[in-house]
Amino acid sequence: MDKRLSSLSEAVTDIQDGATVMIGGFGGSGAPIELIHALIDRYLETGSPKGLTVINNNAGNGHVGIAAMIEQGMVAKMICSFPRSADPTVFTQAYLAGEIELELVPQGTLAERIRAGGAGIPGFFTPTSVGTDLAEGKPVQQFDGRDYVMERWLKADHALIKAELGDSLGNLTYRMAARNFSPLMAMAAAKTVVQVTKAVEPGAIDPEVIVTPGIFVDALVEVANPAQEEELNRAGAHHP
Amino acid sequence: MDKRLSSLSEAVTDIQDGATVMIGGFGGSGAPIELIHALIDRYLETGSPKGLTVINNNAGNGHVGIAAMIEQGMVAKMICSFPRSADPTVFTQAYLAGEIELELVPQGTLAERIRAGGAGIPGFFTPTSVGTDLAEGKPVQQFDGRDYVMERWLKADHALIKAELGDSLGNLTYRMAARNFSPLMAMAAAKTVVQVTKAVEPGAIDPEVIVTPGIFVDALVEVANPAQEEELNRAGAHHP
Amino acid sequence: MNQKLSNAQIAWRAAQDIEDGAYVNLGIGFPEMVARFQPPGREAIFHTENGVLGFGRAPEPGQEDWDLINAGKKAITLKPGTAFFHHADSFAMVRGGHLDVAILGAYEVAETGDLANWSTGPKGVPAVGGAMDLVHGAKRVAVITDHVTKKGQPKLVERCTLPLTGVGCVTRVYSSFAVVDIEGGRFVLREKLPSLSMEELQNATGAKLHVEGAVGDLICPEELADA
Amino acid sequence: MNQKLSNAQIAWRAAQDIEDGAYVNLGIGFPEMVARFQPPGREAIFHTENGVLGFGRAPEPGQEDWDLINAGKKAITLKPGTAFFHHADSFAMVRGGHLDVAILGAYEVAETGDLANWSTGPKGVPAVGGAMDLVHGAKRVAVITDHVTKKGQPKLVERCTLPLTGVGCVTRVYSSFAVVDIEGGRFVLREKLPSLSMEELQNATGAKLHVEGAVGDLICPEELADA
Repeated sequence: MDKRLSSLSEAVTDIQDGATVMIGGFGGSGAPIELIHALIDRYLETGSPKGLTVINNNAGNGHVGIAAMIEQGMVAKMICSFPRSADPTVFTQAYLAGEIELELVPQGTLAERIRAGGAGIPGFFTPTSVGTDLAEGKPVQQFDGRDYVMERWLKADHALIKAELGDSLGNLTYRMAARNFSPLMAMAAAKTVVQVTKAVEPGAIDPEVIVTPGIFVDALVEVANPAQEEELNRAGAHHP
Repeated sequence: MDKRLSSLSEAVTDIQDGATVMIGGFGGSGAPIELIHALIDRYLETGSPKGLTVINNNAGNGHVGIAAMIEQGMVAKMICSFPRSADPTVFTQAYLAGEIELELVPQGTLAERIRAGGAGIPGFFTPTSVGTDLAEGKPVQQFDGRDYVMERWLKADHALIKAELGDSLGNLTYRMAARNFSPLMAMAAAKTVVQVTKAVEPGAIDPEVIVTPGIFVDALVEVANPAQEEELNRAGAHHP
Repeated sequence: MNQKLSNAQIAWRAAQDIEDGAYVNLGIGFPEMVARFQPPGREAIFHTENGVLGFGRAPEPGQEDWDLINAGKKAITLKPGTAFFHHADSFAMVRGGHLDVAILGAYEVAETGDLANWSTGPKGVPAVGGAMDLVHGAKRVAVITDHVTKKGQPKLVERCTLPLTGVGCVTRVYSSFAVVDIEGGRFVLREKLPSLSMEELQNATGAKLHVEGAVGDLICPEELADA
Repeated sequence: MNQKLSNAQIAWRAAQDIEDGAYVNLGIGFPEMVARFQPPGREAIFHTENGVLGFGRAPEPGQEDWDLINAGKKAITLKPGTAFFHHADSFAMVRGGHLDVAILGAYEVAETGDLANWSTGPKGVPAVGGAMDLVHGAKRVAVITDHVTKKGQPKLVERCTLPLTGVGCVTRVYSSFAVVDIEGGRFVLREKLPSLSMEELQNATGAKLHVEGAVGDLICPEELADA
């Protein structure tokens, strides 16, 4: 069994219109730019996929990555904690024009909901957001005299993430703070596709340092020298 | 700030009568034998601590470690998933004589309850045990047409665990399958004390491979060449 | 009716249904034997709930490292691609539906798919381990078992009498006499020992065996008969 | 009443209350400044919710590695003992009560301890980040803020008018005029600028300031006045 794919286009070919897609990254760290851009390229060629629900901490920055997906009109809804950034004009304009839906989720609740999706936990209780607008309509229950909000798991049809090393079984490591949501999203998506900076053979990664075991990964493609979103934006890049 | 202690006796000195103590390990792998034996030695000298609630996957094996704690009469209650083993006579006799209480928890639920304790999640839903005796008295709720049982977090006053490397800030790595419950228990206890096989300076462990960040650790003590419970039992060891 | 498959033959038969690249958890004890019989050209990836994925075979006696064990506390070995993780991640794999197959032992299996395999009743010390998690987590839950108890009583029954491990969770039983699927609350016979008549097999079974289409011959390697 | 502490002075004052070895999360923006003013001999360990504990100072311009950033998306550096982890573990630290202190900015703080700091109302794009998790996780939640808005309106109020971040969560406010504790649903004044009279301070505050025992002089390093 070898989970390696030979091209980026192959990696994003089965994402359907209306799919829910988790995309790794916190700001630019961990953003799988090449996978996202391959998906945009497919959309520009074929008109699909569109009407996507995208789950990410943010809502894109500048004119690359998720911002470029929104700019092309591929995204119907964002689920995120912080849709502001240094240059969030693409999301902001679409949102204020009513062209994109927003589900705002506190960051820790977002992380835990994704983990719950991957771990088979359909609901859990958190103190986060109790008594605030973001708890509206959610069940509240008391434990040991304190109020907690019940939150539901988040799952996705696909996850697109970026990792550092990946072996052919799908075992992954990450690079510094680029880890963020990616190990959770790998657990929570029906199909997880990874761009790895270096593809290696099984055994090349010490079993003690694997962060995402291969069971959570469906396919991976090597992208050596990946673009860093922050650097692209500082250079004023656009995609396409 | 340096979390290193100089002696095992110092490491177990503040565990009180009636305390709840999480003890790492799955069978013999990861069992912090030297910490447990230091606690037994304190009990034999001072009569304390007794009436303990111990949380571990098992209920001891042979006449060392947790089995020796039970044999000395220090344990009022075990919370575990699998109190059978190759030589579980100590627990079995105490249990059948009504001298020790047992809370039996499915293994995955036990792990998740401990993680929930560490993560500030007072309750969560799991499909595990639905329709069985172990779900008796627990709330059942339906999500998407399927029944789930609500389980509560588990916390402890103390955790005693074993790790491989530990720096003075409390950052830890583990050794192979000896990892098991220990990273979770470190999160869920008010005070976590670790026996590390090798104590190192901050920076000696690659930040990418730290399994337990130091925030979850209160104190650590170096025990070079720790005993392995399985090997002790195969040699017929007793403590004291 | 003294002819029956050996445990090794039952394990061999169960192994034939495991696909290349499948993620598999084998219950402690008898089910562990399934790992020995992977068909040539296929490689399953074995999960043990104490935090190891993709481990290798048992070590040679004397070569054990007791920090490297499986859920049955038996020594295992590394192989290229093995990964370690903690117990919460391990049961995220189980509960989250990431395992393709779990193969477990049974005291009783009901035609409803209910399984009893953790407690023989109020006497003695109860122990459940990860069985209750596995039956609700893996995509496919199969049982390997003798068809009858040592006293000759059926283990495939209408309703379990012992405490349940899970409700409606088992979809296939590999027994010493037959391969039986559980579909729509019924036992459906897929294969049986050629030497057993339908009547003999039904008499050894505690609930009706339905036949839909052909019943295959359950034939296992002879050399495993004494294993 | 044009005398007030600079942001740097407020941050300096807040830093004086952070103990050696404390685990601290600083909100994005102004609160990040607190890290610059650790008293000599003390070393706090800073947590950023995007998965880094024990990180170092900002890198020199041009030395940034954009995979190594804080929650405000600013570049940070490693130091001995830094650890990386994923977002669920990061918020386990937050929600699980493992942080000693969180220091956040505020639009409004009420005498009840309620905090509003994430939304200025229905206009524009809302963004919450980790603030709602932090206010219910850290053992101590403190606010640093100007005492009044740019228009001179009090930010310390009886009841918040803006959407809440958390209910009854703040226990101390470091403002440009004073240090105020929140105890039993009341503002209790601990320190104030010596140049301000009690009346002036009360007039700039939207709820009653209680005095219990001595009120200290709020004195910060002069050299930070223009920072």
